[in-house]
Amino acid sequence: MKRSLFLSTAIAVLSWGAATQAETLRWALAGDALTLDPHAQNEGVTIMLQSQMMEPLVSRAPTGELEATLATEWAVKADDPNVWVFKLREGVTFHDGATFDSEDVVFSMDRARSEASQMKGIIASVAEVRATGPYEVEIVTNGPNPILPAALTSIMMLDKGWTEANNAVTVQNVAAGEVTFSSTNVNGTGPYTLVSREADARTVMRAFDGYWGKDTFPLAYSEIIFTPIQNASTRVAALLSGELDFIQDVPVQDIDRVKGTAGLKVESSSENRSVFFGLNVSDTLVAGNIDGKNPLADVRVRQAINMTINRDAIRDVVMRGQSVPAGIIMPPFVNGWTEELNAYPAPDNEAAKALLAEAGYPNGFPITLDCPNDRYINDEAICQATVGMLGQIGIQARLNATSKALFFPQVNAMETDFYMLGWGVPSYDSEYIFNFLYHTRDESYGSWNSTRYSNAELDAQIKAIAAEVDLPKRDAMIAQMWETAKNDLAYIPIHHQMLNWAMKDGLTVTVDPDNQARVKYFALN
Amino acid sequence: MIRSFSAFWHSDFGWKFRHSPTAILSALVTLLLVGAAIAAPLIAPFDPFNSASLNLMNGFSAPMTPNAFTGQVFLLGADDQGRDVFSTILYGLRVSLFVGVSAVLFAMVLGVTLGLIAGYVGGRVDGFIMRVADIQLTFPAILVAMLIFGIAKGIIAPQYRDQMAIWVLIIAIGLSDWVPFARVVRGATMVEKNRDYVQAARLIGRKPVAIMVLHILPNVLNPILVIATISLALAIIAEATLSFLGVGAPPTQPSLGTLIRIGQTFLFSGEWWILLFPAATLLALALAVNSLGDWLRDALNPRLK
Amino acid sequence: MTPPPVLSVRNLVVAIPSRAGISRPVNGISYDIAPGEILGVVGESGAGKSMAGNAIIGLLDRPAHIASGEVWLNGNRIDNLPPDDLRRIRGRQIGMVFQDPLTSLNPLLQIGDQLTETIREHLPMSAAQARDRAVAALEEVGIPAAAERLNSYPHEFSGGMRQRVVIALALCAEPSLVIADEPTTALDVSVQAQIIALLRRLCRDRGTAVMLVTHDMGVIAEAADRVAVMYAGRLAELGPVRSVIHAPRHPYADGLMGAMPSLSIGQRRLRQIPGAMPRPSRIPPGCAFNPRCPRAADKCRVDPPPTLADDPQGRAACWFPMEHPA
Amino acid sequence: MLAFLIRRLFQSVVVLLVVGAVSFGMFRFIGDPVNNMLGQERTQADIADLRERLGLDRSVFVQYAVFLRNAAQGDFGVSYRQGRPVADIIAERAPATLELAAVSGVMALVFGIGLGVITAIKRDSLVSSTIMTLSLVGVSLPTFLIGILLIYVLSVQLEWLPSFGRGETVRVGGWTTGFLTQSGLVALILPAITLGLYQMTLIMRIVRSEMLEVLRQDYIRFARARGLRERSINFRHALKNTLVPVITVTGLQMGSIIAFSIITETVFQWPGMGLLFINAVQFVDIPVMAAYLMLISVLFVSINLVVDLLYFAIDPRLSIERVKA
Repeated sequence: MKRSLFLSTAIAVLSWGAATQAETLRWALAGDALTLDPHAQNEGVTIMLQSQMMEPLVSRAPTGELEATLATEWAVKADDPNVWVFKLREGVTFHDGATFDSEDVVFSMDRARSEASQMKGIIASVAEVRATGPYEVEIVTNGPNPILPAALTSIMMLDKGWTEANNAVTVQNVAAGEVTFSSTNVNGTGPYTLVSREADARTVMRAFDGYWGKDTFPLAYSEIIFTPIQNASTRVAALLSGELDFIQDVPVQDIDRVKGTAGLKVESSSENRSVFFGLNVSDTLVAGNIDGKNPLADVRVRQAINMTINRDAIRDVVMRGQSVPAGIIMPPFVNGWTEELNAYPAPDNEAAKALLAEAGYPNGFPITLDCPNDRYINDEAICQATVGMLGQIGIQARLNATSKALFFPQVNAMETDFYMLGWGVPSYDSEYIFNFLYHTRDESYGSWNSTRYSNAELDAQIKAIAAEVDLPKRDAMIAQMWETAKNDLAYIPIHHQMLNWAMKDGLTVTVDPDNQARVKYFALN
Repeated sequence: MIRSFSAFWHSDFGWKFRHSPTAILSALVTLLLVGAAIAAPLIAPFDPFNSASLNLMNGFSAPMTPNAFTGQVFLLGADDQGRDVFSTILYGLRVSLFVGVSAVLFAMVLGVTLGLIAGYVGGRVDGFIMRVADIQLTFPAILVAMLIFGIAKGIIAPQYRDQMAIWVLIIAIGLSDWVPFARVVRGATMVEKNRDYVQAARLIGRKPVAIMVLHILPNVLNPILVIATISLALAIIAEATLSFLGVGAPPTQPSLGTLIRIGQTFLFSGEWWILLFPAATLLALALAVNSLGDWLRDALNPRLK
Repeated sequence: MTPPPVLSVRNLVVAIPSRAGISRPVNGISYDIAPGEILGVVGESGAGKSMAGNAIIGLLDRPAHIASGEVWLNGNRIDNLPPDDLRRIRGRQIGMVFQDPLTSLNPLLQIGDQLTETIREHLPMSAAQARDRAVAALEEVGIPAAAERLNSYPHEFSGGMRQRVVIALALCAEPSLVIADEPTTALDVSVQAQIIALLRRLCRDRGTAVMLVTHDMGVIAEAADRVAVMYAGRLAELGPVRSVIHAPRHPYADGLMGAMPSLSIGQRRLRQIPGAMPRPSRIPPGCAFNPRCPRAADKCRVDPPPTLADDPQGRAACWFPMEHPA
Repeated sequence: MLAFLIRRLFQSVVVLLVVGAVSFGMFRFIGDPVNNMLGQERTQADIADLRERLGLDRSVFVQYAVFLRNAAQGDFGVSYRQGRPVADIIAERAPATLELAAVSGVMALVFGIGLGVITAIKRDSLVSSTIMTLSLVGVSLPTFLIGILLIYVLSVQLEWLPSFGRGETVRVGGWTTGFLTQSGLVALILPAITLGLYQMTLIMRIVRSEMLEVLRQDYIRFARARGLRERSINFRHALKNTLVPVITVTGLQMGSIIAFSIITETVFQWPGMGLLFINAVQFVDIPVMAAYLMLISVLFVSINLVVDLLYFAIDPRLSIERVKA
């Protein structure tokens, strides 16, 4: 051992970090929370970080079931299908010691439904929230809403008194240049309290002594140090070098390296997110028609594309086995998903070429594939591979890979004929997919439908299932709608993403399909 | 051609060249790489730009090892898309050199022109141009290039972006590199402007600019050559850095920088060949061009014998 | 009995190896300079005069080096001293004045700093003492308001004044020998005479020996006691100024005198020496001057010229020295 | 002198305004923040509404005018991404970048000048040619690759140095410093090397060639002829005369250090302004981007001004007239 004094000090520092890690979780992922105001941003990492410190009435356990959190029981009111009744947990205190009761729920729900709230879209069906006792609330919806509890999983509860005292009643309105106390301070009921936070650098949380679920959850860690690390190589390097205990987004190519490193392991699971291509099915191509027509408007062309994409090869090579090839743009957890729907065609270039010829394009046609390069796992590489596969049947695809900041506005403005998109379903119900992706685009529906796909019959069904309380009947409708959607091929499915969480040995974690890590579930052995 | 080569070989400059192992080695490496780039379509076993010929299943083939699925063997392995690394390097060299050389030419034309104007017209025009040069120098090339790239991405329609990306890169890098050329030419022009022949030409009513250009350019040829060589190395590196920031050459038409950006994601996973070979090529190219530039500066500077 | 010489150069050879072989820009010169004496070294550019000066003070640029011969200063041999000992001699025992006062002074340092730095390098003095001495040195060379000018930068002086500063710098540690390498060439004609007079006065007063390197016979005529005429690295003629000017014995010296307008008085017409001095790498066999010499005979093309000592008058290295009626 | 300063200041303001205008022209091409600011469940009506509230539906000129009016009052707006005043965020991030830039700048300067002098004095030695060759390798690899390789070797393989972040920081007034803790200092090493390496090479090469130039000057020969010591000649006489070009280059390189910190900070997750800017670009956080670019411009313009002033301090020959010419 001929290490210099300096280096041994460096090692000393690192191992000092190791000595305290029995209680401290050093955790990193690519992004950071945008704000601590629970109703200001509807964004995954933001909600995840907040959910260490704040809680909703109902949450989704890592296993996927709804779990009683601040509400202990819930049911549709016997005499009114438009009303849900929630019984609240008693004896819950906020971090500052205030008691949690129905007043806080009414306040928080109203705040989440207010003008500047980004959560209002999730609970748009809520008409009124009223307290019917100190530990009971009723939520009135516009028409029956069978899946309301699932929608509440990301609506965090705030303390009315604390929020009012700190002038944070209105949700932070970034557009208006507002800054609120609640965007940098937290007073929740969650298992961890905020110790310090430097956005994009470091957030430190400590276990909350007065947490109601102290005996219910493992709560292995007394402290969490959360550090966003954007660069994937750096993130993996930090884990490999022992500077971190847990990272959430391991690049697929690094999984084997992590697994092969002593003291580290990787837990994988399917993610609640499907990745697919959208096609412009209208009569006109954005880039200008080919021979006066839009080839993509012909379902045979779409079938040819569907047939030529080798999903297994993408899984094996690009995704290194870390994906589930998809025949439908619906993740496997979602209500409505079946094996049959997920069946996908075996790649067949000859049949694809025949279909193209039949449609009048024996020599293919040029098309631009628009892709994000910083949004989904290996998004650019998937698109690149697709360009290659399309080339084999004569479709001359050009790749336009851009950052998500350029990509999404382009897709939203429908300035694309052929684009990649990923879609997660927080409600775990097909309605969510149909609403945003298949309904004809208008002011409030089909807002992510950039394919110009429009089917009046389907539109009517979409509105119908939203209010259908007869679940078997509703499921039948959904199955029928998927049949239509799958045949029309406005979207060409690629795969369902997998989640890979890497952590040190001894940590027992169930990977959450929504990529929402909640430290309270983490167990150490 | 042969005669001018022979003239070069036997000149004083040629003698210095023959007696400098560094110069010979770097010239050889540069020639080899440039030659390989030019002849890429002839020597590359695969055409990585032809998507129809790709087989994704060849992805991550190790060098000189048959692929588990397809049995194909690649000299330097295959990348994540199943492209032959050797071929992508050849084609990547082509893109890198094309971008580098074009950017330097662009910078040179711009710099020489502005330098001539500044030196000849003088006064406010000179002040303005040199002020712009100062600002340009303070603004790091990377920021300038990002700025131009950002604007270009917005202006150019998506379906043309992949074709235009290379040209945008050239302009972005070139635009951040014109100042040294302008400074040298401006200085020479200011000296030359007051020479008798220029004054005489002016007296007899001839436009002296053309004559001056003819007289000035030979004088500044040496420093321009040196600046150009060093700028070339800088431009190649700048292109690589821009690629890392995601504003470089598109992955379907990769430069060495793009290849390195892609390759660096496989540093931990054991597919070292995807990073190592392009990086070594870039290093060799930049090193050769840089030391050639170094040597040229010493050799062409008569005072530094 | 003459006093022992300050400087004694014996068979000094400076060699420069190059790809074409070894050239010898200084090829076996010998001379002495006595205290207070001014020896003018004259010759065309490339004759090796500056190189000889640089060799004596030990400032040859690589790859040039002393190949053989000896240099003695005040009775000590100095050509083979270690670098640091030689450094201690420079400035202290040998001062040097360069040609161009514009470039001889460090533009970024005040002249006072340059002076005190030199003084304190060689003499055990406090900063204040060195300062006083610097003022005295400047006054001596005729800088008005010397005390104030210590804080001036070189660019604040005129050319002539700067050369005075240079001389002050060269003399500030009271060396016994000054090598002045073309000290007036870069100056205005009107200033040249003043500088020469100054140099001469200072050296006479202190008994400093001077090696005055120049291509200007006018300067030699005015300032020097003896003159050495160099041609292609060798001494062509060495003798008292009057004799060499009025009765040169070496045909080259004769030609050189004839080319001097200021000297061509009387009936002698202004002449030019035909041809050019050979480069050190192309020295012809025999006498180096033979291709240009009007008196050259076969012997001159074969045999190297005799030494000065062989000359009956001890002045010229020539097989056929010129005779002048007394 | 005063007139010169005023002129320069005026020019600087013009530069700033131009940079601002260019930046604003660019923002619309970087993307649209609205998509990032709204959740997945947004409707087309939400998008239109937010665009209007942000003023993005107005022309670039109007947006720029509004920004300038507010900026003149010290109000740089609120970050779209973090929802906090941009001024606060930048003040919070600036120490990290400035400390990193300072350390790598000093490192580049000290080693650059030192190695430059050594390679010039011992021009033909083996040491010197080794240093020169290594320095070429340094400029022949892109910064990001050097950073990643350093992490791979020193953090992952040898586990000697941390791969990311600033370590523990200490708050002194409004300034967070990593200088006062061991982990803070250790964390500085790799990013500082990565960031400073290129600048060091550049400074070294310019010092070397300037030294070679200066060492041939008459005043150096004259200094030798006066028997001055080599050290005094090399450092007092020669080095000082190389400083004007060196300072020019160094000044300009300081600008590059700030710009290249974008890359270094991304690689090492260094929580400074470069990382902030990259995040802002990805999110299209216009207020942050605008403020960052303006701040950087102010910094660059000040560096230029300081460089000009340093010329006067170093070179007594310079008069204001000559600089103007």
